[in-house]
Formats: sequence, structure tokens, C-alpha cells
Amino acid sequence: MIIDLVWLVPLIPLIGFIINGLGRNTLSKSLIGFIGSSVIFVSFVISVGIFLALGADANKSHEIFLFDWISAGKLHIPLSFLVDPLSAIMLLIVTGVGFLIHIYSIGYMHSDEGFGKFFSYLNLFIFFMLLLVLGSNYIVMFIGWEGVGLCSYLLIGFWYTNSSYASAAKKAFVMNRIGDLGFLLGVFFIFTTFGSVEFSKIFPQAANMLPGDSTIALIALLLFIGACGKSAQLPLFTWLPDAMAGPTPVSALIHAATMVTAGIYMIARSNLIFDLAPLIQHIIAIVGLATAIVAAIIALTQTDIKKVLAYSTVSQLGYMFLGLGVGAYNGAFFHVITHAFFKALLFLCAGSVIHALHHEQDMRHMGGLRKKLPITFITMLIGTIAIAGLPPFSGFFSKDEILAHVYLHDKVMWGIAVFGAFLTAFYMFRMLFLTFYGKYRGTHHAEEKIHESPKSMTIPLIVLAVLSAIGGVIGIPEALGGNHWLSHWLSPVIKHTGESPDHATEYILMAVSVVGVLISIAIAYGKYIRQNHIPAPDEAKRSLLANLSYNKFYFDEIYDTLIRKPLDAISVFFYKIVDNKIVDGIVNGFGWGTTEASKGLRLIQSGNVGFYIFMMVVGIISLLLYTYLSL
Amino acid sequence: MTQQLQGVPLNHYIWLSAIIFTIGVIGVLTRRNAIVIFMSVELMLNSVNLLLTAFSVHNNDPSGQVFVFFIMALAAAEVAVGLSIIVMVYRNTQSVDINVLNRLKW
Amino acid sequence: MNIIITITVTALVVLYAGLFKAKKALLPITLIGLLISLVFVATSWNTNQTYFGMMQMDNFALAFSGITILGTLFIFLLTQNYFAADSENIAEYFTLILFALAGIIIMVSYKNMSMLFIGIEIMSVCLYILAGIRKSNFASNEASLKYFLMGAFSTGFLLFGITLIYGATGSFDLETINQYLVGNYKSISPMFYPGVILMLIGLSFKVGAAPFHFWTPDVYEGAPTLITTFMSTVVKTAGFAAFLRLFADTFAPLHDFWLPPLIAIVCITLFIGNVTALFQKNFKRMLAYSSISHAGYLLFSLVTLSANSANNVLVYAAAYTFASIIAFAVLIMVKQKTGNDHFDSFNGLAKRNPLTALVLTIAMLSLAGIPLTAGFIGKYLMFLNVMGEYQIFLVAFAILNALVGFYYYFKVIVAMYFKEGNEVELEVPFQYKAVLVFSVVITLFLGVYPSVILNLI
Amino acid sequence: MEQLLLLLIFLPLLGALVTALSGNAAKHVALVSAIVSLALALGMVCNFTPDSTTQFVVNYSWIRDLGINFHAGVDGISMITILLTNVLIPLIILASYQHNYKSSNAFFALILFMQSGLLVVFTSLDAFLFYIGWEAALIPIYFICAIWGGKDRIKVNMKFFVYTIAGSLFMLLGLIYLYLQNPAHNFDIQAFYNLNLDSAQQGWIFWAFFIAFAIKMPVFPFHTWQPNTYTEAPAAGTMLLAGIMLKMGIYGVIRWLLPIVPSGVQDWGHVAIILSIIGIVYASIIAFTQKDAKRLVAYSSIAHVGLISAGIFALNTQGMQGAMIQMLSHGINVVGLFFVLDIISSRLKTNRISELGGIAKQAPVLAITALIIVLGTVALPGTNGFIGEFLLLMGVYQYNIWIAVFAGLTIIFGAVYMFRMYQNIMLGKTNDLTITFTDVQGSEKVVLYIICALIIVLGIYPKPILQLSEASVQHLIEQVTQKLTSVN
Amino acid sequence: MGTSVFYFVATLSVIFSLMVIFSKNPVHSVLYLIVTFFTFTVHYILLNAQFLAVVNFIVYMGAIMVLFLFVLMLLNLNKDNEPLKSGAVKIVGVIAGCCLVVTLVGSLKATAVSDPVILRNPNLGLLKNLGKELFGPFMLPFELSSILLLSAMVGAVLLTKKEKV
Repeated sequence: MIIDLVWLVPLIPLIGFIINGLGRNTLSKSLIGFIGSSVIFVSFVISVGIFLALGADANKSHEIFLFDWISAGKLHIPLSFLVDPLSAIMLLIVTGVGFLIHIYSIGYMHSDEGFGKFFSYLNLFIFFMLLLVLGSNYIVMFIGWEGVGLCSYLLIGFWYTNSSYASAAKKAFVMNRIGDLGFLLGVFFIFTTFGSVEFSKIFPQAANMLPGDSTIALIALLLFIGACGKSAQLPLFTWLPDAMAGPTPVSALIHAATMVTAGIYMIARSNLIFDLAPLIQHIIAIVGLATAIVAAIIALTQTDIKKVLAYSTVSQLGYMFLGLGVGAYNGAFFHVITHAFFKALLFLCAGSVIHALHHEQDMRHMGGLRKKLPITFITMLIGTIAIAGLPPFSGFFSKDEILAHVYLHDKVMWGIAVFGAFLTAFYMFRMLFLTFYGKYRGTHHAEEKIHESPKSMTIPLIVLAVLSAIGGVIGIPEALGGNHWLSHWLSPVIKHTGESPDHATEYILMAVSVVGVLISIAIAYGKYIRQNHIPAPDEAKRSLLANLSYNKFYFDEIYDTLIRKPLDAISVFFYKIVDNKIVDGIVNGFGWGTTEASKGLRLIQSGNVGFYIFMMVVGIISLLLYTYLSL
Repeated sequence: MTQQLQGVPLNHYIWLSAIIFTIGVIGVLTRRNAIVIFMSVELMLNSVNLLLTAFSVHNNDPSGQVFVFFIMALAAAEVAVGLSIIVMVYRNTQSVDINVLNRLKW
Repeated sequence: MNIIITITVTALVVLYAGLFKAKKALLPITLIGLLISLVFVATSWNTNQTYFGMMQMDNFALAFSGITILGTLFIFLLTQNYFAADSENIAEYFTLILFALAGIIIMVSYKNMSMLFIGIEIMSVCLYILAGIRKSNFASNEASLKYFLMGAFSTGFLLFGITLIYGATGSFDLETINQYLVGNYKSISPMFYPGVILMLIGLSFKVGAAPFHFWTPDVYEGAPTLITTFMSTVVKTAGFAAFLRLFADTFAPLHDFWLPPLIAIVCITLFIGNVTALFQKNFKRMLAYSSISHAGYLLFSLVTLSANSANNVLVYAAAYTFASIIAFAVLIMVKQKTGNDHFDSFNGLAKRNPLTALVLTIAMLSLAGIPLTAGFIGKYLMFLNVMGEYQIFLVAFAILNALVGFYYYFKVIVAMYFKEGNEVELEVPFQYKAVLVFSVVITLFLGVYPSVILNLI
Repeated sequence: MEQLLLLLIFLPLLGALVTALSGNAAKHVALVSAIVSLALALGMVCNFTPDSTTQFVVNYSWIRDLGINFHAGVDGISMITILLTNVLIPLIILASYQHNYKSSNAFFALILFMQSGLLVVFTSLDAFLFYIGWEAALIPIYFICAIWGGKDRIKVNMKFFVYTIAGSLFMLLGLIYLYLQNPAHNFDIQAFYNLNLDSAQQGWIFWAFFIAFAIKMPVFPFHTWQPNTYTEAPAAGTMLLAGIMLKMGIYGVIRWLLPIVPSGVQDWGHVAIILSIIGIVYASIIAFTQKDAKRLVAYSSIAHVGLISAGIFALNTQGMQGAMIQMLSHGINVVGLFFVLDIISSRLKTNRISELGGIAKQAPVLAITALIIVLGTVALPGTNGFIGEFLLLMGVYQYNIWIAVFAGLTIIFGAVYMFRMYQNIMLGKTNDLTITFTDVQGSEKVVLYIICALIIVLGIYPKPILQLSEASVQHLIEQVTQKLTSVN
Repeated sequence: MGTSVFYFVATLSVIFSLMVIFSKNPVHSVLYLIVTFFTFTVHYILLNAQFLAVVNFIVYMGAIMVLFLFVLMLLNLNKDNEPLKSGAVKIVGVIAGCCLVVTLVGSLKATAVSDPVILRNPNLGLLKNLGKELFGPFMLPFELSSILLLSAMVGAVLLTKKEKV
């Protein structure tokens, strides 16, 4: 049975990694590209097979045991995989989107000297991502979890000779690590509470527990912290925009479509635990909402095309967390899928633009590319519409499902969330308009070289555009005549789906959001096409809000002053004062004291016989005194 | 005649020896002339001799006096050696002042 | 008895051989004499003979005789081209050393205070002279005079002590004194106590324990190196044997009385010896201070009197003796090459003389008390002994001092191996080689397999 | 079979002798000896039954009068350390191939001599023998560091030596005390286990032992000898110190501290854990701003060892097993790190982070292998470091949650300083100095590849190692807890 | 009257010994020392130790003191040219001495032993009696003291004779 071959899915990319890694300098680029992409394709094919097999199988949960990994005392951690609807669908996304991006990369990275290295890293990433998805326990998941962090590190710092890129990579890794500590502690809690880290042992037990249990709440909180790091939520989100230092396909694959959604995947996977911790769910919702809004506000004024997309990713992830927080696991996961399509698409389009403009990323130097890059333009338009949430594109369905649940949960939150959605529409269209409309604002010399990207890049764009456009079909709500296939599919894993609003309310909600989005687009149109507004240069004066937005609310600076600098200062203090002066000083003090004692004591040996005899007499007197006193 | 002279308490002999012994010690402590210091040491030895004799008489045991004899032998030997050392030192330093001898120190 | 006779006869033969200018024969005669006496030591083993009630050749005495004779033998081997350089009177030197050895044999075997006294004085008088045999050398003169004056002074106290004990017990015989103590435990004459203390002082002086140690560094530094070797090894061993015989046996019933001052002496000795040694620049003087500190460790055996005390001293003394002989032997060679005995003269020694450096290193490790050398076993036994009474703080104090010891013993290792310096190549005569090899073998053998010596006495 | 252990212990001594006499071929002889030892050790592993018994026991009377025996044997815990020693020694010797040390025969002979001492420490079942091995391992390393070290070596090593020996002398004090308490008057470990000491006695023996072991590991605040010594030592010396020597302290705690004075551990163990945790955070923070890479790794080592020590004192299977595997992992990783730094400093004559940069461009192989080693050090899952740290943290977590939180900071801080170092050395622009850098070759490559392979293999399949020690570890913990419950 | 002789002689001993150490001229010191030794001889006679009295007279006053004088004269030290120790040192020395005597006597608790010295055997100190003792039990130390004297002799010769250069 094909499901038992699931270990091939991660293994094949690993083999690809090894071949490409070892042959990165010897194999030809086309061979590397071929190997790199085809291994993912094979995985994809197997994944499809698994998906279909699972669909046909009555048993929706298969555990495939490979070998015992760690065991110590009562702790047994096998390396085993879990194939169930959730992981099966994630497999499809990871390998599918991954494959497209591999194809795209062949064109995008063609002239880069690190071509082989790049493909090997990408393969490695897919391997870890699949491990994360497939793991049947938290620890195997954690391997993938950290492994993708590593690949993210490697790929962000791909052009390592630029030390600010390398710093961005390090920042990403360290911020992830902060979350990982939470994850790890959560796992410890799980182990002590449930006596196992296996999903199949934990969830049945969790199902029997009462909501509001403080241990469960703590576990949920810790896992959420882990997810925050990986999925770039407040306050750990600042690494993601910096991660744009990596090559664009990386941004598309890792920092939009797959890795950053790992947090959502993990929470969705643990939905039974989170259901038992309403307080934490509430916190998740608030954090998600705040992230969504803050990132959206920042995105409003960004001028780097990739930064806009990055913040939009953060913002969208915020929506997903909002969904998770209100119990709309299906909605959140639905959004993961659609987001994977359209955000990958958007990034790849942006990459195509950047590629065409020879690594120009500042939108202030773009404009009027509509004609020059027609395919890119159209696909990007589709992506933008999808993310803005206009029907019938995919984003509309997933976002509205989340919003509908939020509405039921809390009206105020819903209001803010919808407002955020308007902002999304605004900044996305702002980006589109600035890039493709108006006149070209770069140099004339550069203008002549602009050309549409090669086929290897445009084909993935087209495929993704199609997916972005029609991807919503898997979750058309009943209100719109669908039957929400996705939630049925996921029902073995996600039992609690939250109640949906009645159809009338849902229609109203949809209407509100569609109208609002259209208005936002209109405003953007007015501002950037009618008025031909171009974002001000860096040093221009801005209003307070614009300034905050432009400077990303000074998050980096705040972290720098509140954490990094004090830590470095403490470090220097510890080293120079505490360690060298106090701790070592005490040790040296013994040595110093002895030496000084020696210097002083040897003076007693004055060389003078009279003195010697005097000292002897003193000694004799003392001893006789002792005798006198002791008798 | 000696019979009549007995009757001195033993502790008076001890007192006397102790005092003369101490005088010897004081001599060693206060003088710088090696020969005088040496003489002070002889004084100390003699006080011991006296005490030994007194004990010997008191205990009615001749071995004490034999021991005195050994001490005298030692004294003779020491004087021979000691004075030759002093002479040797004097030849080199033209002095018998012990304070001159302070090259070896610390 | 035959041991002393052999040694004195040898001394006299040597003296006459000197008169007849038979210079070449001196060393062989001496060595033969010493070897014969060693044979006597071996043959008298377990016989436990008493001579005239004055000397008791028990195993204790024999063991210490053996070690002192062996040490002297090694030192005689080192006389090769040492004395010849500046004197005609080698025969006299040899005679004096042998006489001193005779005194030492008496010291380790006495059964009567008069013998103790005679033994100590024979040894001391010979040493006063030997310290000064470099007649034109100021340092040697000074050492001799200082030693003499202070020695004579301390003799006074020793004698006063003996006198008081005699006054209290009416006898010089150790057994009688001991019986007196046991018999009149409740009514011991008040004269006895200061007598014990004064003897403690006198013997402390002889073994160089603080605060009666002041002569040690100066005399050791000023005396000719070979004589220093003799003083710091053989003489010191003998001093401890004498100490032990008196205090561990005869005065044992008064242990509670003399223990506190002894502990005070031990602590001061350890502290002064180690701490002062730390700052020395002169290797010889450092060894002098180190010998003071070793006196402190050796006195541990008296802190807790047990059946093993004597044997522990024997092990320690053996370890100390052979390690010191190595140190001094190398020092002599280095001084002959470089002209001084500072640590600096050892700089870079290991480069040209790897084996000599290795031997000296082992000696230093032994003195410092690193495992697998005899010195460690010695220290260990001492600690073990004292821990038996749970004098934990004393041991802890000793350990702290041992740490300081590591520091200064390693100074010479540091100089030899880690410092750049005058790359002299030492001339190692055959006899020196023999002594070094034997000493190192003994040091290591006792360190690895001390069982041979552990239950000797 | 017993002869196997004797052979294992004394073969390096023989090797040392031959090496010392073999002139220019010393390094090859030493390598052969080390490889034979490794083969022996592997043979031993194959013949080892992974249960809680002590196997390959040899017991000869040595110094009968003092109750000292040559009593040695191997259980799972020892097996790990034996494996560690015998795997790392050949690597270290091979890693020294690139240097032309003066009087190299002495150098390699000392390494082998030390190996022998280490093996005695790791197998002895007699306290006195343990102490002998303890010191016998110290002397060679002192000479290695002081003869072939940097320019400040004399002072630094003297401090190291006196400091560590201070600890061991206090341990000796404790051992003598135990010996005297032991009615059989010997140093047999089993007899020590069976002693019934009251908690005051246990308390001070705990400290006598703990200080010795803490200095060796080193645990805060006994660590100040370590950064300087690591910095000044020659590469092989640093590797020996950090890779194997500090495991002596850990092993000592496991073998000699926990089972002998359980109530002492109960009363004072929390202090030990807190010190360890302080060490983790403190050393990590200090490592942030270190300018010298070797010193940085030295501080990181303090942090890692702090975690191991905390895991041991947590007294549970996970912590202890974590300590086991982490001993091995840390040994491999730290040797790797120091080797990488040695390669750099032997080419560029500096380890100052600020002077380096962009080496990855010049030496991709070095950069990749170094990255793998760094990943192992920061405990990335899939590398050996993760297994250890995970289990250790879990062990500590079961002891106390908050302590685990602080201990867990190591995974964040570790990433910060390690990647900071890696970035500043390997990444960025190549500068005038590093432009001359040539990539690794020959023996360097072999060593690096072996280390990387070990890192990954142990990370993916640690089971054989975990199995090796599991039964012994559980036996030990049972032993301790039983003794505790019988006291209470 | 009997005991008063002792006290008289004892006083003289103390006075003369004090003069030994306090007279500036070493020659005077020697002379005072001779006198002191003479008083000791008297003490021996009082104690009926005639042999010792004679030996003391011969050995100390006859041999040793002459040797001292001889050396003093040889070295031409008959003037009081000894650079004296400072007053402070002297005072400290005297104080230390006082302390010594106090502690010594105090620790002896000498007052406890106040029984008078009675000569029970009038022949005790006679030559015949002592000879038996000396050549009986104490023969060994007596013989061995010859080594002492011999070595002193060798040493004295060795140290004082001029080196042949």
C-alpha cells in the first residue's frame, strides 16, 4: 500500500539534497536543476498517491514506524510518521508548491554561482518540512521544525558575503529559537502530563480532560509561543521581513507558503489541546489580530516590493492565528492552503519583476511594467485579487470563513479584522499599481533591458495563478452552495469546527467585506493611478502614523535597546568585572595573598643571628607559657 | 663539713640554675661578639651541670654526675670547634661581630 | 654495634689513608665500609639486640640506619670531582661525614638520654665543621658560625630538658622514664612537663621545625651543596628517628600534653616552610625551605601515635631523601656549569639534557606529592595517619600548604621545560648517573609498589 | 575477557613508550597505538552485555597493607567514557598532524600517557586507583599545555594545575575519610556504597568531592582557570581538556558522588544545580561578546557542561542518560570546534573574531563542516547535540520547571553566540588576511569528515549509545533512591 | 650557717655571670666567667661532688677559659671595641630573659619541690663511685664520646690550618 511508502516522500528530497550537495561543483546546472526539481516531483506524485489512497481508505490515520530514536527511562521517541488527512494535504501543498518553486528557481537562479548549493538547500528544506508535517510525535515534528529553521538560516544567508544578509539569517534563527524553547518546554509538559509525546497517545487522553485545566493551558501557551516564533507573530515577527534577504524563491517557498505556516499546522494538529484552553485561545486570537493589523499598517508605507509582501504575509499569518484563536481551525487551515497559492504566486511574481529589473526591489524605481511583463502582470493581478479577498478567488473564501467565525466570537474583533482586510486590499493594490502602472521610473538604460522572464519562471506563475483563482473550491461554504469539502476531509483530525453563522449573517458579512475591499481598491486607484502618487524618499518628513508605519513601529530598534544592547552590556560587565575581577579575582587573590605573605614572611629570615635567637626564645617562652597554663 | 652544708631546698638549686641559664640566654640575646655569645652558651651549659649535680645528689644517683662529665666533654669539643670556626671567620671578615654575618638571608 | 664500629673504623682508615696521600683509595674504602655496614644492617634484621642497655638495634633502628647509610652512600658517590676542586683535605671531610653518620646511627638507636645527647652532639659537631669547610667562602663561614652558635644555644635547652626529666625520674634510661610515666600517671613530677617541652624544643631545632628553623635556610644555602644534601636528607631523617623514638615511645603517655604545642609547631612549620619557599629565587634556598615544610609533614606522624607512625616516617623520609638527593645532585651539576644556583640557571635545561631534566622532574613531582611517586605515598600515609584521629582541619591546612608546594616545586620544572635559556649541556659523571638512576628507580618503585616498605618496622 | 581491560589500560602506556623512542615517526606510531586502542574499545563494546552489571572486572591486590587494589571494571557508564576517550584520542592525534611540534615524540607520548590515565579513571572501582588515574591524567596535560602552549602559558597553566589539584586534594581528603569509615579498611567502591554515613558527614564529603569535580568540569564559580587555559593551550591540549578531561569531573560525579553520598546530594544537590544553571546563563552571556574565538568556545563549554551537571543532579533517567550521550556529543563537538579554530589559527596566526571573516568563500569545505559542528553544538535536532540537550533539559525539567526554563536559555543563547561567531569568521566579505586562506586538505579533511559523520550519525541513531548505558544508569538511580528511602 | 654559704655563693654566681654578659671588654668577660666557674666549683663541693669540682676546675677554668683567652688575644680583641647592640635590643633581650625565667620557673612549679637536698650517700660524688658508674652502665657513651672529641680535633685542625694554595 502506498501509504506505507510514505517514508519515501521525505527520503527522496534528502537524496536530492545529498546528490546536489556533493555534486554542487561538478554537476552541470541543468542536471542539478533537473535533479532538484524531479525529486520533489516524485515526492509530489507519491503524495498524490497517498492522498488518493487515504481518501479511499476508511482508516484515516496511519502510523508508519521506522525505528526507535531516543529512549530513556519511560521516554520513548520513535521515528515514525503519521499519515492522516491533515498531513496528507500538507504533503500536497509542500511538495506541490515546492515543486513549482523549484522549477521557477531554475530560471531565477540560473546565473548564480551557488546554483548547486541553492538547490541542495531547497531539497533539504523540503525534506525537513516533510518531516515536520509527517512526524507522528512532537519530537519528530520538532526535528523538522528546527530543520526548516536551519534551512531558512542557510537560504536567507545564501549570499553570505553580504554580512547584513548573514545577520538577517542569524536573526531569523535566533528568533525561531526563542519560540522553540517554548515548544520544547511545552513538549516536556506534555510528556509529564500524558506520559508520551506521541500524538496518538496524547489526544485521546486530552479528549477526556476538562476545559480550563491549568496544565493544559500552560502546554497550550508554550506551544503557542513556539508557533509565534516560527509563524512570525507578535512579538517575534521582526525576523520575517528581514528574511527577504534571501533569494526570492526562498521567500516564496519558506517565508510565505510553507515554513511560516508550520505554527498554524502545529496548532491545528494540537487542536484538541487548544480547545481545552479557552484562555489561551483568546490570547491567540488577540495576538493574531494585533499581528494582522500591525503588519498591515506597516505594509501600507513600505517601498520595497518584497517587504510589502513580507508584511502582508505576517498579516495573513495573523489572520490565521485569529482563526485558530476563535476555534476556526478549518478556516485557518483553509487559509493556509489558499495563502500558500497566492502568496507563493505573489512572491514569484515579485521575483520575476526583480529578475527583470536586475535586482531592483524598490517600487519607487518601478512602474509601467504592465506591457513589458505581461504574464507577470496578469498572474500578479490574480494573486492580488486573491489576497484582497474578492470572490470568486481563493482568498475570499478562506478569509471570509475566518471572519465569519470571528464575528460569532466577538464583534469588535471582527470589526478590526475586517478593517485589516481593507488595509490588505489597499496596500496590495498600491503595490500592484506602483509596479505595473504609470511610467517607468528607473533609468532609461535599464528600461531597455527589461524583458519577460523565461518559461521556467512563467509556467509556475501560471499554474499558481490558476490555483489562486480556483483554489477556493475546496472550501466553498454551504451558504454559497458548496459543501466545504475541506472541513469534511479534515474532520477526522479537527473534530471541533466551531459553529458557522446562519446564512443570512454570512451573506451580510461577505457583502461588507467585498464592498469594503472594493472601496479600498478604489482609494488606492485614486491615489496611485489618478494622482500618480509616488512614495516619498526615505528621508522625507512623514506624519506620526506614517512615520511609525514606515519605520515598522521601531520594533527592531526597541528590541535592540531593550534586549540586545543590555545583553551585550551585561556580557561585557560579566566578563570584565564579574568574571575577571570578582570570581577570578578571588582565585587570584589567594595566589596574590600567598605571594605577598611569602614576600613578607621571608623578611623574618633577616640573616641576623640575634634576631633568630630572639624568635626562638619567643617560641620557647610561648611553649613554656603553655606548659605553665596547662598544669 | 659537707654534711652540715646540706639542707638547701632543691627548688633553690632550680631557681639558681634557671637564673644563670637565663643570664646565659640574655647574654646570647644582647651581645654581638661571637666569643661572648659563646661564653654565654657555656654559662647555660654550666647551669645545667649544676642542676644535674643537685638532682644527682637529691636522687642519690651517680648517673647524673656522669652525665655532667659528658657535658663537659661536649663543652670541650664545642669550644675547640667553635673557637676554630670563629678564628676562621675572623680571618675572612676581620670581625667576630655576628651582625656582619648577614649575607645569607631572605 | 657492629654497624657503628664498621663506620668508625672506616672513618679512621680513611683518615689515615689521607695521611698517606692515598687519595684514590678514599672513596672505595668508604664505599666498602658503608656497604659492609649495610650488610650488617641486613644481617641484624629482626635480632633486636640491646647493647649495654644503651643502644637497641631493633628494626626501627635498623631500618633508619639502612636508609641513612644508603643516603650517605649516594652522597659519597656524588663527591666525585666535587671536593677535589678546592681542597686537599678530602680524607678529613670523609672522616667527618662518617663520624656524623656514626652519630646518626646512635641517634636512631639510643635507649638512654646520654646516648641521644652524645649522638646528637657527634653529628652536630661534625656538621658545624662540615658547613664551614669552604674556608675562604664567606657564605660557608657564615653558615658554619650561625649553625654553630644556634646549635650550641639549642643544645642548652635540650640539656636543660634532659636534666629536668632526670630530676623528675631519677634516670636517663628511656624505659625507666616510660615506666615512671605509666606508673605515676596521676602524680608525675611537675618538672617533667617543662622537661618534655624543652626537649621538644631542642629536637625541633635539630629537625628544623618552626619557630626553631631559622638556621635552616641560611645554613643550607651557605654550606657546600653536598653537605647541604647530607644535612637535609640523612641528618633530617635521623632527627626524626630520634624524635620519634623519644616522643612516640617514651613520652607517649603524655601525648595529650605535648600534642597542642606540637600541632602549633606543625602548623607554623608548614606555613612558614611553604609560604616562604614560594618567593625564593635560589633553588638551593628553596630546597631549604621545602625541607622545613617536609619537617612539618613528618611531624604529622607524632600527631597521631599509631603502630604505623614509625613506618610512615620511614616511608616519608625515604621518599624525601631520594628525591632531595636527585635535586641536589642536579643542582651541583648545574652550578658547576652555570656558576650559580638560581632558578634561572635551570632555564631551558630540558633541551640539551632531556633525561636529567626528566629525572629532576620526577624528583620534584615526588617532593610535591604527585601520585605514582614515593612522595605521594609518604604524604598520603601522613594524611591518613592524622585523619585517623579526624584532625580534619589540620589535614585541610596541610593540603592548602601542599598546594603552595606545587607552585614552587613546579618552578624548576617550568624553568627547565618552558623557559628559553642558556643551553648548557651538563656533564654527568658515571657516579652521578648511578645515583640519579638508583634514586629515580627507588622513587618510582616506592610510588608504584610501596608494599615492600610499608610494614618494614 | 578480563585481560581486555588490562590491555586497554596499559596499551597506551606501551604506545607512549614506543612513541617516545620513535623519533620522527612518533606521530604515526601514536596514531597506530590510538587506533589499536579504538579497535580494542570497539571490541569491548561488542562483547559488552548492556545490562547493569560490571563487566571485564579485574581485581588484583596492589598495596595490600593500605587496602588498595587494582580493581577495575566496565559498566554502561564507563563504556560511554571509554568510547569517548578512544574515539577522540586518534582524532586528536590526527588533528595534530598538521603541526610540526618540536620534540613531537614527547608530545604524542604524553597524549598516550594521558589516555592511559583517563582510562584508569573511567574504569577504576577502587577509590585510590581512581585518584591515581585522576592525577596521572593531569600531569601529561599540564606538560602538553605548558610546553607547547601560547606565550602566556606558564602562568595560566600553573593556575590551572594548582587549581585542579586543589580540588583533587580535597577529594583525597574525602576518600581517606571514607576509607577510615569503611570497616573493611579498603577503597572498594562497593564498600563505599554500603557505608552508612549521617547527613552531616555526607554533607561535607559531598562538598569535598563536588569541589574537585566542579573544578574539573568546570562549574561556576570554579571555572576561571578554564578560558585562559583553553586559550593558551596548544590545539591538541585544548581538545584533550575540553573533549575528554572535563568528562572526568562528570564521570566522577556519577560514579563517586551520587551513590556514595545520596543524602549529601539530597541536601546540597540543589545548590549544585543552581550553580550549574548560573554557569549556563552566565557563561553564555559572557560568550556573547568574546573577541577571541577560542575563548568564546571555552565559555560555551562552561555553559554546556553546566547543563550536563544540572542534568546529573536532577537524578532521573532522562537527565542521566542525557548526560551520558552529551558527554560523548560534547566531546566530539568541542573537539571539532577547536580543530576548526586551530586550522584557522595555524594558517592566519589569529583567532580574533574581528580580524577574520569571509573564510567560507575561500574554504567551502571548512565552512560546511564547521557549520555542521556548530549545528551540533547548538543542538539542532538531527545532530548529536540535540539528543543530549533534549534529554538533559527534560531531566532538569522534571526536577524543577523554572530551572529548566533558565537551563533552556542555553538553546537560545547558544544559537546567538555560536552563529555570531560563525558569521563573523566564515561569512561576510573576505578581507586582506583571510584572502590567503586555503581550504582544508589531507588529514584535516579526514578529521573533519569523521567528526561531522559522528555528529550526524549519533544525532539520527543514538540508540546504540543510549542502550549501552541505560541499564547502568537506571541501576544507579535506583541505588541512590533506595538508599535515600531507607534512610528516611 | 650551713645553707647561708650556699646562698652567698649563689649570689656571687649570679652577680659574676651578670658581669660576664654586661662587661664591655671581652677579656673582662672571660675573667668574670672564670670567677663564675669558680663559684660553681664551690657549689660542687657543697654538694659533695668532689670529682666534678676538680674536673670543673681543670677543664673549664684550666682548659676552656684559657682557650677563650688565647683566642681573644690571638684575634686581638682585648679592647672593648665591640659595637654594642642598641639599647632597645638590650632591653628587649633582658625582658625576654625575664619572661623566660618566669615561665621556666613557673612551669616548673618549683615551689612544689621544696624538700631539701640531703646527701644520703657521702661517697656519691667520689671518684671511685663515679668510675664504677662510668665504666659500668655508661661505658658505651663514654667510649663514643671519644668520637666526639676526635671529630672535634679533626675539625679544629681542618678549620684553622691554612690552605695550601
